Amino acid sequence: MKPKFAMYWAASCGGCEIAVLNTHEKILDVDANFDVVFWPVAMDAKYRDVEAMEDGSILLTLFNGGIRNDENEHIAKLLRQKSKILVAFGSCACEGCIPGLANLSPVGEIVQTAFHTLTTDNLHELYPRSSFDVPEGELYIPKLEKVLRPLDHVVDVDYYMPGCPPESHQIAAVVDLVIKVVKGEAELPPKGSVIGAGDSTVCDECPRARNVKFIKQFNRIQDVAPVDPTLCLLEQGIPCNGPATRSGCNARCPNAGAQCIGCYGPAEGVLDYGARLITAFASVIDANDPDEIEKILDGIPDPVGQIYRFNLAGSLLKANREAWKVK
Amino acid sequence: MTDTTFEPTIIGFTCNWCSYRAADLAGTARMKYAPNVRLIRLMCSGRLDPTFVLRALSQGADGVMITGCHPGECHYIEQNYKALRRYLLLKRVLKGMGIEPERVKLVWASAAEGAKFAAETTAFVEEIRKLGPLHWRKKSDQFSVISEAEQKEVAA
Amino acid sequence: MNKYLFYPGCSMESSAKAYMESLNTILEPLDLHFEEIEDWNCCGATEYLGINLIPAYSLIARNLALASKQKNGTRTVVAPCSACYLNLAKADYYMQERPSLGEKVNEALQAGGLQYTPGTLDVRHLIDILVYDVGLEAIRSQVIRPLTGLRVAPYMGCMLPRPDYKHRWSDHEHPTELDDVLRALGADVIDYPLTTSCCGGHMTQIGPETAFELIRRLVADADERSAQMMATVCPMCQMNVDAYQNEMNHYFGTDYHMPILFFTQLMGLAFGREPKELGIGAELVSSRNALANIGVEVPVTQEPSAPKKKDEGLPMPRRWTKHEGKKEAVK
Amino acid sequence: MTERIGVYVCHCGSNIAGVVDVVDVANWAAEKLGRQGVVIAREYKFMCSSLGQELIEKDIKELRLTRIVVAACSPHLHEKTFRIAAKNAGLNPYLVELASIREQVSWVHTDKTVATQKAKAVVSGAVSRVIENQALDELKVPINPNTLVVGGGIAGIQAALEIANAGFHVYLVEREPSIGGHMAQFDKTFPTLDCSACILTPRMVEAGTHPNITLMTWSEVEKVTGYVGSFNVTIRKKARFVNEELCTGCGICEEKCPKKVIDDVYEAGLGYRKAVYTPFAQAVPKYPVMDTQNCTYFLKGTCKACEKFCPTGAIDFNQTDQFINVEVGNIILATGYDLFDARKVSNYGYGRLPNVFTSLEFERLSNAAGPTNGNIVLRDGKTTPQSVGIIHCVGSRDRNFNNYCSVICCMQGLKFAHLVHERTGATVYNFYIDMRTAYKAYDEFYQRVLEEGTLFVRGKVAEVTDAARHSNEKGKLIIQTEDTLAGKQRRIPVDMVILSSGLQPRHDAKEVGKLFGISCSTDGWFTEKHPKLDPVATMTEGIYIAGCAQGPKDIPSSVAQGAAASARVLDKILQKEVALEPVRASVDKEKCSGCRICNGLCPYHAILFLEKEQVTEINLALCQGCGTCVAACPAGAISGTGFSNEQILAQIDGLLMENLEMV
Repeated sequence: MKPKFAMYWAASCGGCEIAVLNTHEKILDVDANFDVVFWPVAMDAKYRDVEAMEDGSILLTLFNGGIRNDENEHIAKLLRQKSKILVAFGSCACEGCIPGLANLSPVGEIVQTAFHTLTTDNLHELYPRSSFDVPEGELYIPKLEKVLRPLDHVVDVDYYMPGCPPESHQIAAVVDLVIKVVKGEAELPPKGSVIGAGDSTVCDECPRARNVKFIKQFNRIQDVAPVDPTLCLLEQGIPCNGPATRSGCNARCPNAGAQCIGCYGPAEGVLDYGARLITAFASVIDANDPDEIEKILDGIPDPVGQIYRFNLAGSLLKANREAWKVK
Repeated sequence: MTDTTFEPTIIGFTCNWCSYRAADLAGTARMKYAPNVRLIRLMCSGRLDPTFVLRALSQGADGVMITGCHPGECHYIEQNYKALRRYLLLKRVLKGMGIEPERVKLVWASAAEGAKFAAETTAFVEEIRKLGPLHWRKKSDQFSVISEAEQKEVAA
Repeated sequence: MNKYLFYPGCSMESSAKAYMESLNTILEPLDLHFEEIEDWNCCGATEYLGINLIPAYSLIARNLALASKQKNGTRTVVAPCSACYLNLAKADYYMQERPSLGEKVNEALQAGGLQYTPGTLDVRHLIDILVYDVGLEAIRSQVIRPLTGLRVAPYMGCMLPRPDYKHRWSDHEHPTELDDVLRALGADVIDYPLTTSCCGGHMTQIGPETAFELIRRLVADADERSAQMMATVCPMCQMNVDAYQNEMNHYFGTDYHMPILFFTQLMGLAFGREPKELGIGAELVSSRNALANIGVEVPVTQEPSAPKKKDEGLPMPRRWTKHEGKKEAVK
Repeated sequence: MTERIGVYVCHCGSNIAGVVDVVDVANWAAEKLGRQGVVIAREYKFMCSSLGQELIEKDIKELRLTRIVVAACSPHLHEKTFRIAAKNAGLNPYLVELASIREQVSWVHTDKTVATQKAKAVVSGAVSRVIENQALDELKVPINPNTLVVGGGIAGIQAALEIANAGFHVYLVEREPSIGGHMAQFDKTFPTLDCSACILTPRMVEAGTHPNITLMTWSEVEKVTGYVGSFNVTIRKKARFVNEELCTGCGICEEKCPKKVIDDVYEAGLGYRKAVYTPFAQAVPKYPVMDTQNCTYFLKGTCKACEKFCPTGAIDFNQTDQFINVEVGNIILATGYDLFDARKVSNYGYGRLPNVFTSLEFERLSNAAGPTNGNIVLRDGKTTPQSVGIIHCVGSRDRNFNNYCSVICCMQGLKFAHLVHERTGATVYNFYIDMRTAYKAYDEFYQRVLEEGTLFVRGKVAEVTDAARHSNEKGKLIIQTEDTLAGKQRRIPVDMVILSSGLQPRHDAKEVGKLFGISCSTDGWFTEKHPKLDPVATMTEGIYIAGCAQGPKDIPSSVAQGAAASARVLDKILQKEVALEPVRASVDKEKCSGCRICNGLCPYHAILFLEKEQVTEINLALCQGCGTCVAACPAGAISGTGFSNEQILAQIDGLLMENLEMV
């Protein structure tokens, strides 16, 4: 009997699922080696079918998306119970990713924005309700939680696979590894490890030339003309998150002429990703006068968005204070 | 609205060469100051990793005081300027996270300025007292699900 | 950058009319554009700050508020009067330095729908603009009648260089800006150690004996160094040295005749204007003889005679003077 | 492995126990911190006593303790004591942590409950931290026995001679053409009034001829790399345009040179020298230098009178600057001071009023070898003054200029008063704020000058002017001052004014400090390691300071500091190797991505970028352990011993332990 495989999509965009399909023929290896028991986006399955499974009967679960509502939380706990290896798959599950940026706003504001904005006519002031009675019975909509949480804030996670989404070649490598483990040809890395990524940072894989940096002005990349295609972007005053971001993507963005935005998360052993970028950007500022420093910092208009774009929910503070404060 | 019974907890980071010695001097001179600050000795304000501040705030500190040698007087020549740069960016980040930037304060105090250290500490405690508790750790309500009624209430 | 907001101050319309007239003649040649602050009010002069701070600062700050509203592509306010300059600069400085004062002043301004953020304007004195914006070279290039042979004592007065909030002057004690301008006009500028000594200020009104001594020192030293005249940048200095010189002479039994003109009057002369256009001849201690040295003829003007007092009360005894007192004591 | 931690709470007599309930703290630690690994918590009257130390040593052995927390006074006082105790018991000394509950708790708080609570928090923080402490070994580096002394004034000469006499080699580098420094300009020295040149020149000659001293004048240090024990120093030997091998120092070139130049350095602007010159007759070395700014040949391409007349053909117009590399183990900086520019105090009229002189000008005036052969005369060069005013504290103790006391000015002013009195018989006034004549035989000198009839006016001089108010003031300089003893304003007319100008750090002290990796105080003097207990060492191992570079001081103190610095150097040399505090940063090359963000952060140049491997590396011996790079590394690849992230984060958590909701 083939080992069982599951994949779930919580609060995320679905890009991770596409990335899995992007492994091309490697997907066939998954099918050949695993019995796919639960993968809502790819096949029909009912939660109750999973609930009925024996604990620990699923060998590998790739869980993508953060925990935003009580349904996400329920399935996370359920899959934890049923799986031997639970992988936080992709940036959302690892550290919140873009959906985590909603942690900068209280839930009320989020609902308000979604259901009552300039572009949304909500003539009858209708807002989602968690339950609603219809003739056929009671309808149920998951309830929002105060903030979005990464998977490991809710359940114990075995491995982390960062990236938004994880690079397909990395997924393929991980699939290969698990198949080998199943065949007894390899051993699993220690629990809690980050898999499918490097140990260093994006700069390690970035081909751009680097020197000692003295920055007198930060600029958005679109305001720098021309951008030197061979020189470190940070050195050109463009806030590039590469120095603090885990390697593994082959420096895809800097290679394409754009700055790294940090989707692979912090490097090994780092407690707070944003703190690393605060100190990285501050360290290259070439000024001692407080006013001059402030002026240079004005070049980073949205510091939180800049340094926590993918990591807010997984950061030490996790969310904006206002988001916590909701009664 | 200030909570009169609120006693802030503050973590202070001090430079081994100046402000930690200023604190020692305040002690030797028996100067009294507010007991709310708990000090951590670093070799230099340049050692201050923003992570330390974020950790302190997320672990229940209501404020963080960073002290270093006066500009131009750093024992490591110029590292306090590096602390200053980080501090200014960190404050912007804290503001973005909804934390009053005044909760983190950078104070220059030389080894001879025991009185200044004591006065700044007491003043900072009062500033934080005015701001009220940070309450980052009230775990009880951190992750609760928003009820339907609340959802309506906040939306309205 | 030759456009400025202009705060004339009360003197320029009355006692220092000659300063205003002569200033107007040099603006065009130096390509300066002064835009008067609309509805400006008195700066409180030297007295008011000593009486009640908040109203005094509010009085001054009203002008700053008006100026910052009017800001017309420039943030520089020019004051030709040293007292006005000092008051405006002082208000700007202390409103910033002591936020609580700034708040109170703004609260007062609020009543008139005005507001001023300290630091938004740059308050400067006329001579600062001439030396550091226009430049000595530009001044020199306009000289068509050099003042060669005119020995002038450059008298800056005490309010201009101190306390120098923004480090504008070459030196607090012995600033050389006025010397430089006069030298650029070709004048023979003497080393005048009392250049920043006090003229007595409003002591002429409340304690004339003190002021007389201060005026005497100024005039006596200029005379000692064979200056033919003094030149100043301040209406109050000009008035005290000019209008009280006679009384001072009487008080000490001396006979000094030291004319004092505004530096702008000398600039006008050097730029080829006629004494009449520059208000020369209106001074009480006539500069006629001094200017004759450089071939300038000052027309005799009908000096407005002092309005006769009506004989209403009882006659006053003559004022006591130190000079008289001494004589009597000897007898 | 779980740690076994011992906690020791000191009473410090009643210093701690008077305010903190030490028994409660110890009991609490034993009970509540047990799960962190605390196996024993004791309180004791004086932990630092030998009995207290023995207690710890015994526990380490018997209870197999692996970590120690001592809650007592500041670590700056007794950290070493307890580390040694741990070492004696076989525990690595760096596994000991001090929690300061005296300076930071009992001495600064009064409420017992609150103080005890805080003491618990501090202990908790120390316990959490000590778990993360690592056993560290001191770094040992060998010491190169050669020494570099920068600055050939009296302090530098003294330092160089001491080391050279002890048998070790010294490179003595001086910026000017001759050694001697300011002392060579003086006429007499206070309070003994012995001739400055008479006591200095033998020392200069000794330094110039000592087999263990390589003298390099007209030279400046260009670059310093390396660290204590092995510095590599690049010295720029400026072109003299005189071949030292051939020059005999006969002085014919100077005699024949047609160009006269005002000598701003040695003669303080009061005399002349030639374009090719030795600054003074007793100069060491005797070789002249060419002043290319003023030499007619360099300006116009013709003249070469010196070359024509030189009997040995030593003039060489093609000479260029040379760069010399030397290896040294220690460096002494004795770079001296600049005189405060008295023109800044414009109300004293220096530079405007001819007969106002600075102290250095007066030294030259009164010096028999000076421009007037020692005749004290007015600027006209001939008139002897009838009355002289000496103003103290010019530029010192003045918020407008320098806040500090320049130390020497009072004694210098008294010396001037004596000299004027002795040589001219003039009436002398001294205007002082406070008379500071501390040190041996100084006050006696003051008494002597008093008895000689010098007049003293206590008050800050407001102005020196030539604007006379009365006939007796005409043609004089009038000193306007407040006489605080008489309680009135005075105007004192004199013929000559001498400004006892203060001392200032060298104009380039900041850059020099940066070059050698040491810091300056806000005033600009080099910062000593400890103002009282270590006044000649600096924060940078192997770099010492002596003389006025450290702060204003007189000749005896400069000499003493020169000797003290050399003693410190000799101590290092004789030890042959030096142990460095193991607080250092290091790079995990696997994690380093070579982003180079840290590269510009180190003032000690300890961070090196390996181009080939594209990673950064830290030189352990150069690293001073400030930790800035550790905090800056965006990849978390740099870690620091002694103050690691783990230690600090654990301490934060410990200090904020939930059950410690303070007060």
